[in-house]
Amino acid sequence: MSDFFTMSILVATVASGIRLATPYLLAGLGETVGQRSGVLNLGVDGVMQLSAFFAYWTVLETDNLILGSFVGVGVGLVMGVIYAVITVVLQAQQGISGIGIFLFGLGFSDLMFRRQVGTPKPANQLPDVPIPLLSDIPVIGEALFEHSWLTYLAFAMVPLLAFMLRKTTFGMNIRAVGENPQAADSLGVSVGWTRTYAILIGNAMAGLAGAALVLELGIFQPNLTAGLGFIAVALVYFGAWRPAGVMSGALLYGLVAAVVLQWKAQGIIPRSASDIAAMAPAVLTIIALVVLAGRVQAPSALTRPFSRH
Amino acid sequence: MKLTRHLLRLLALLFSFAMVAAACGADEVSVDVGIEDETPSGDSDDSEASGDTLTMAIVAPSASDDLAFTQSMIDAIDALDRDIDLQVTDGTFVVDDAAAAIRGYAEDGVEVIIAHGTQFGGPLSEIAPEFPDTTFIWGTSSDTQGLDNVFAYYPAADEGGYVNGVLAAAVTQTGNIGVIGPVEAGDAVAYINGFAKGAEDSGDVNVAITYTGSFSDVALMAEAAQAHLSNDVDVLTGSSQAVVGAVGVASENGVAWFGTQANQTSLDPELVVASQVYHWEVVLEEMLALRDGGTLGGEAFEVNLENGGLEIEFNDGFELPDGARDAADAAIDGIIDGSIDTGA
Amino acid sequence: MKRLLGASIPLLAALIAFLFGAVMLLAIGASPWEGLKALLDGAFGSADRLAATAIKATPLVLVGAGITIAFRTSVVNIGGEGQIVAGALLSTSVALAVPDLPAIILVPVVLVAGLIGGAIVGAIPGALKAYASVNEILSTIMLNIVMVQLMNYLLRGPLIDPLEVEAGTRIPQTERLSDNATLPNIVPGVRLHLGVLIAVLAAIAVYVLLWRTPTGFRLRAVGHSPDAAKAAGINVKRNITTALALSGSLGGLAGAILVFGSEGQRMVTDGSSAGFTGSAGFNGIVAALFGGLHPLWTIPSSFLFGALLTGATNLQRVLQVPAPIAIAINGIVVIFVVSSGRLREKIDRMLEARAEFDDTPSTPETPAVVEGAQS
Amino acid sequence: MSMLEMRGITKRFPGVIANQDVDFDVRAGEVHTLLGENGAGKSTLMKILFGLYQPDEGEVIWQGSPATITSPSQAIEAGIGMVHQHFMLVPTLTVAENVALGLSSGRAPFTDLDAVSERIREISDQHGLSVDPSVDVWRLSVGERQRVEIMKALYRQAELLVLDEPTAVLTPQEVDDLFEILRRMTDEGRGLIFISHKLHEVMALSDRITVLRNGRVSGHTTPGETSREELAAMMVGRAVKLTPDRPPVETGDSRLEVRSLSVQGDRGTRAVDDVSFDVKGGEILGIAGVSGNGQREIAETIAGLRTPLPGSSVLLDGTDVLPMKTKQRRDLGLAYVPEERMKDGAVGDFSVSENLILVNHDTAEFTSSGLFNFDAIRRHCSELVERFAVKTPTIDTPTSSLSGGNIQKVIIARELTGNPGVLIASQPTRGVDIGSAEYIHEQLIAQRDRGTATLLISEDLDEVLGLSDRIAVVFEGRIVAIVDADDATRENIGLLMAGVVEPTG
Repeated sequence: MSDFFTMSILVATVASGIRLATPYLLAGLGETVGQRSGVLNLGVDGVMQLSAFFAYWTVLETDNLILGSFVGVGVGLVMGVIYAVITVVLQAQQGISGIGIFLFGLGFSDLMFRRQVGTPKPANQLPDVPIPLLSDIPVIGEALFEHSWLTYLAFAMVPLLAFMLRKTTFGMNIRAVGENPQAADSLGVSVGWTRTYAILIGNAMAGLAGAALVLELGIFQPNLTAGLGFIAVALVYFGAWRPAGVMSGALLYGLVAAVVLQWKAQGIIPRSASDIAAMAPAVLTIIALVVLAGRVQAPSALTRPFSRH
Repeated sequence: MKLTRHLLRLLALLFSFAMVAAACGADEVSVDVGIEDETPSGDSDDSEASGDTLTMAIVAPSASDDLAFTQSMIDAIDALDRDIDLQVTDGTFVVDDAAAAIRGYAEDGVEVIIAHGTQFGGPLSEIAPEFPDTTFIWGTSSDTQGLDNVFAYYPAADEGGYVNGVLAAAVTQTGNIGVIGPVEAGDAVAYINGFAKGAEDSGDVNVAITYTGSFSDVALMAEAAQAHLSNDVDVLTGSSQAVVGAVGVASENGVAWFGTQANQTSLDPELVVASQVYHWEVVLEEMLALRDGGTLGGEAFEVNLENGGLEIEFNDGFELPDGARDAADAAIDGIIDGSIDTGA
Repeated sequence: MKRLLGASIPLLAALIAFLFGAVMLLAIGASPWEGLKALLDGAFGSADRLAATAIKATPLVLVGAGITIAFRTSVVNIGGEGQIVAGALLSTSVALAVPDLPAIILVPVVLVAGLIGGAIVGAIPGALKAYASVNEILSTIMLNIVMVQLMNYLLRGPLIDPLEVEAGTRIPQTERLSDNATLPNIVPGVRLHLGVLIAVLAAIAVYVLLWRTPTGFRLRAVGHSPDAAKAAGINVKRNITTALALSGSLGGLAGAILVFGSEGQRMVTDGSSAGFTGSAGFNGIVAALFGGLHPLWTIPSSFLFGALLTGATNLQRVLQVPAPIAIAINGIVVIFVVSSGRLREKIDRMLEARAEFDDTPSTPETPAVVEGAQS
Repeated sequence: MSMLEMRGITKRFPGVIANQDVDFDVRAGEVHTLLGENGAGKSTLMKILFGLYQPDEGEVIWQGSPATITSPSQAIEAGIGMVHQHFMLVPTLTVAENVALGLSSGRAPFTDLDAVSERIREISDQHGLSVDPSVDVWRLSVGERQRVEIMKALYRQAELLVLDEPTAVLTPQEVDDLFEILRRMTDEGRGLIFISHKLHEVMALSDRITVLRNGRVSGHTTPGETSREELAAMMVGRAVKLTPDRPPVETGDSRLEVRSLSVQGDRGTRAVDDVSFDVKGGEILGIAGVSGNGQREIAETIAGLRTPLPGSSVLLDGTDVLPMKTKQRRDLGLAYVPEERMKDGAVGDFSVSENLILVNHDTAEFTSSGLFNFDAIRRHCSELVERFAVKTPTIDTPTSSLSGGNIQKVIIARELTGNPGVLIASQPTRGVDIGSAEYIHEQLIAQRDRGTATLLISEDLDEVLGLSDRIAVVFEGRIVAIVDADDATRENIGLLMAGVVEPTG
């Protein structure tokens, strides 16, 4: 079989890894913002499934991909409002309410799919948009700059969110309420509203991640995410609550999966070992963590509801 | 005051968002809120088996509209020329859940119950003797576990696979064919092995097979297809409901696709070459006829090309190269008369 | 009176959640009343159905009780799915290796094998957390993925039923397991097997362990304050590992019970963990939290969720309502009940204030206690 | 003319009256001390001032007119600032960011941190605060963090500043610096409310003193007309002995021998450098020193919570304990009262009885066939609670709901159970009410009389002088001198603590 180290194969593998990484990245970045404000959301996977379904349905009905993306974000925002009410207003335990959201999303998207669509029908897919000039760069141009605009957006969000967290007043407030909400509150920073906005950003991005997944594939099926949202949450820990770290995690996860698939296609990995090979991204993530661990601290107030008394 | 300010900001955000969304959507948005009409099961006062209406139920591991394994059976029941009241419990892979459903139908007095999953054999061996007047139909399996009110059925999926393989070899320009599967197991294996043999028997082609390791991860399935494409593959096939992701890749890249289990032409009317379709109704009809005659079970049936339970359904929208159709027909004949070994 | 009201709030929340479910049923054109009837009938309608509910609750009780051990030690265990699979795989392998042992020996042997399998997979993230500071949320999620793939590999390779290979059907399932390993029924004529009893006993054992033994004392001390525990001479790292190992072992036991109490009489995979566990690894967490992380309350709480799950199967069977509606309702129940906690607190406080108002005001001698509590 | 007047404040909580008819006022340019034991009602009064609680009766008058303050931000806007005992700082933000939090910015959505930094430097210079605005707060020492807290208030132009036990975590040097800063602030006409129960500091700093007891005002006074003993009596409600009696005892053999101990600190520097000392049975060796000079590391290394550098040795009754884990050392007769009560000393969520058996829960006394014998535990704990006069509703009460003094009594009771051979007591009475401190001192002396070798580590020089038979002074990780109690004075020990080494007689 053909050699893995030919240019065209490497380019295809990298491109594939980037595509696989995109939904992890979007969801992981959103979760990062939420967690920096002290709110853990284990419901990411459920939000993704809901928004994936509604984005798919929209595209199926209207053929409008932009509208589909917006619907995905909108569903995310609606779920964000709900989650903010649960965790900020009612101050419920975050871990379990997230699992509640997950279950609801899993069940409701499945239900809606069966009632409204039924048999999987192909919908429009996001076209690749080569970036002028950049995509003409030999080799890396094709691997890095011939993707859908949602993929570019996901990667553009990395510096954007890093900048937001690092440099803006809002970002400063997020970091403050995630570390020491009492301190922020004592200076008149509204812990509740700051967290609410962070949750909304997080859920909107989870919604976009769901839309990205479904629009890239052009198809929906129940449990489309297959646990992707949980891995995205895990990647936030992996990325040490930094956008760039989450990006490395998502890329590691996506690229390893892409390499494994490529090796399977070329017969480098024998069929008998295909399940074992499928463990690779998970195992590598754990190994990377053992190497990196212990150097970073979670936001101190993570998972802690805030109340003054 | 502070609250109102935040609420206003929030509303503004949501509103502007809605505006943008509306602008993008223009007036194309026709959201269908209505419920699709599905024949409600309990409409007619049917609980008393009125006249010749046959009550049937199916318990299946995946969704009934999966364009694959489960749907093939539902379609088959619809195709039966009988007045049937069908109840469906789908998406229950977990054996004990399925067992509860099977037992429930039996208790309700449903006359014929289809346990559409190999793994349901265990509970069936306990339940069937408890309801000796009920017919249980179980598959895919080649034996009835010695129960005389159980019929069994299984497909010779390798046969259709072989024919698809022959066609694929004719369609490919590059000589590279890619196959995608979730986990190397079940009907998929028979189909894929038959496919590979059929392709390789018909010419100098490479068949590369990838199992992703996950039934549900559609994105991974799509990328597996991409990986094949990067290796110059120009014909794809795959098994299981998760192929829907891979079909998307095929259509995006203009690559031919072969389907199995159900007619997948609807997924891409231009690039699906042919589908191996299960026509369970062929054997179901035989079973029901036996039941009418008082035999409640005890026999196993195979669907194959010969008895018409397997059929290669061609997509007229795809223009086959010269001779391909003939080669396929020859293969079908060869399989039926036993001159071709499909490798099963 | 006050307690009654306090306790009734989660129930009220669950009720409201069910109202949501009713609305959903209406929206898809089914009668909520019929739906409720089907649900209740499916869960409690006959001795066999009651037994099915109990059997459905069994892995939830075990996983839930295990979760309480972990959470009481301040360790999160989201690895229930993987631990169930591990227990199932090891116990299955053992049963395949020595199928001819008499039942009286083989049954305990496979159950212990399940415990060990789960314990190993639990101990790994435990040790990684204790000795390498690897976040256990991450490692348990990743191990779930790893265990599913291991299951797929074993069931379609080394452990596959030779008949499947021979027939070429290659369904990824083991051969039929020895009858000697099957969990015996405990009530004649009803499909209620030993596993249910074992789960209840295990939950009680967890209660005893946590609150009646030095081992549990150490685990809880580590959970509340690792620093204080360490200063008092308690080995924090070892206890964190122990907690996750114990937690995992109960998941593993659930896995063994799922295999040997199943009507399938063999282990089979659809390539996902949920296909084998029915998501018990997640639902067990929900049941445990619903039960206030108390192992004994986990029992009724699991039974409730078990009833919802079996009832939903019936709902689908009778009304042709797609089963996912049960998952959605499940989620809503969780959300409402968790959210009601704060409300309950507020009402409690209101009632307390009222009670204080009614009593003759008095200044206790040690206001110190109160000021500490208020701040 | 008072800038702040609180008149007839009453605040009730279910089952308790936290403030009853409290009058309190602050004038511009003065330090008004609010003195009282934990739970006397000081923090309730301050929470009312900051709008966290509303009084049931009484009124708050700010700058001459009645004020309804409903939130801390309102108080801040009015010109009232607070320096909390537990710093309200975000460690991961820079000083400038911490100061700028919650302020509106002219350059939204950004905060003009350059302008903020500039202003911080101005205020720094003006008040002698020396705060670097660009440093992350987690890098700062405790004293520096406190200056940031003060900076936050000054930046917001606070006229009245509340300082809640500001010296609890400061070194003597830092306390001196702080007082100087505070003096400057009063000179400018600001008012200060000083909350503390360190009596010599109160005497040194205050212009006026108001003492609270059980929610009521038990007296208004000034340093000129009172004494430490009198203040203590006002706080506690009875006469208090501030220095314990220390009868002479016969010392025995060395029970704790520390030789050439060197320990790496958390920041990678050498926190303890070649330290050697002995403690004999029946003796209290006090370690005096400014916080952060290696005391914590010495205690933790002996207790088995830290690994020393090679070449060190620690002998317990002649046995080398360095290879042993904490548990084995404790089994050999080591007891340890950690410096941070709520972090290392007790499990807050555990009941009093659970904390009392934290160390010896697995002994045969409390277990039978693997299960706890709750009768035995109950008997044991009730007895300890009684013997150590722990004020708790029941032995099943969560420990965290007890007052600091009572929590410390629980820890002391636990550690003294079983008559330890060696006791390490770190800051045994820091932040503890006077009555409890008095009691704990008596218990430490009594234990010494029973033959225990006690290593007392304290930053409270009065405590070290009052309890110790010998005093070792540490400076920058070394022992600069070991002085007999009879030769020790506040002055010579203070000089040694500052690193001024002069041979003493």
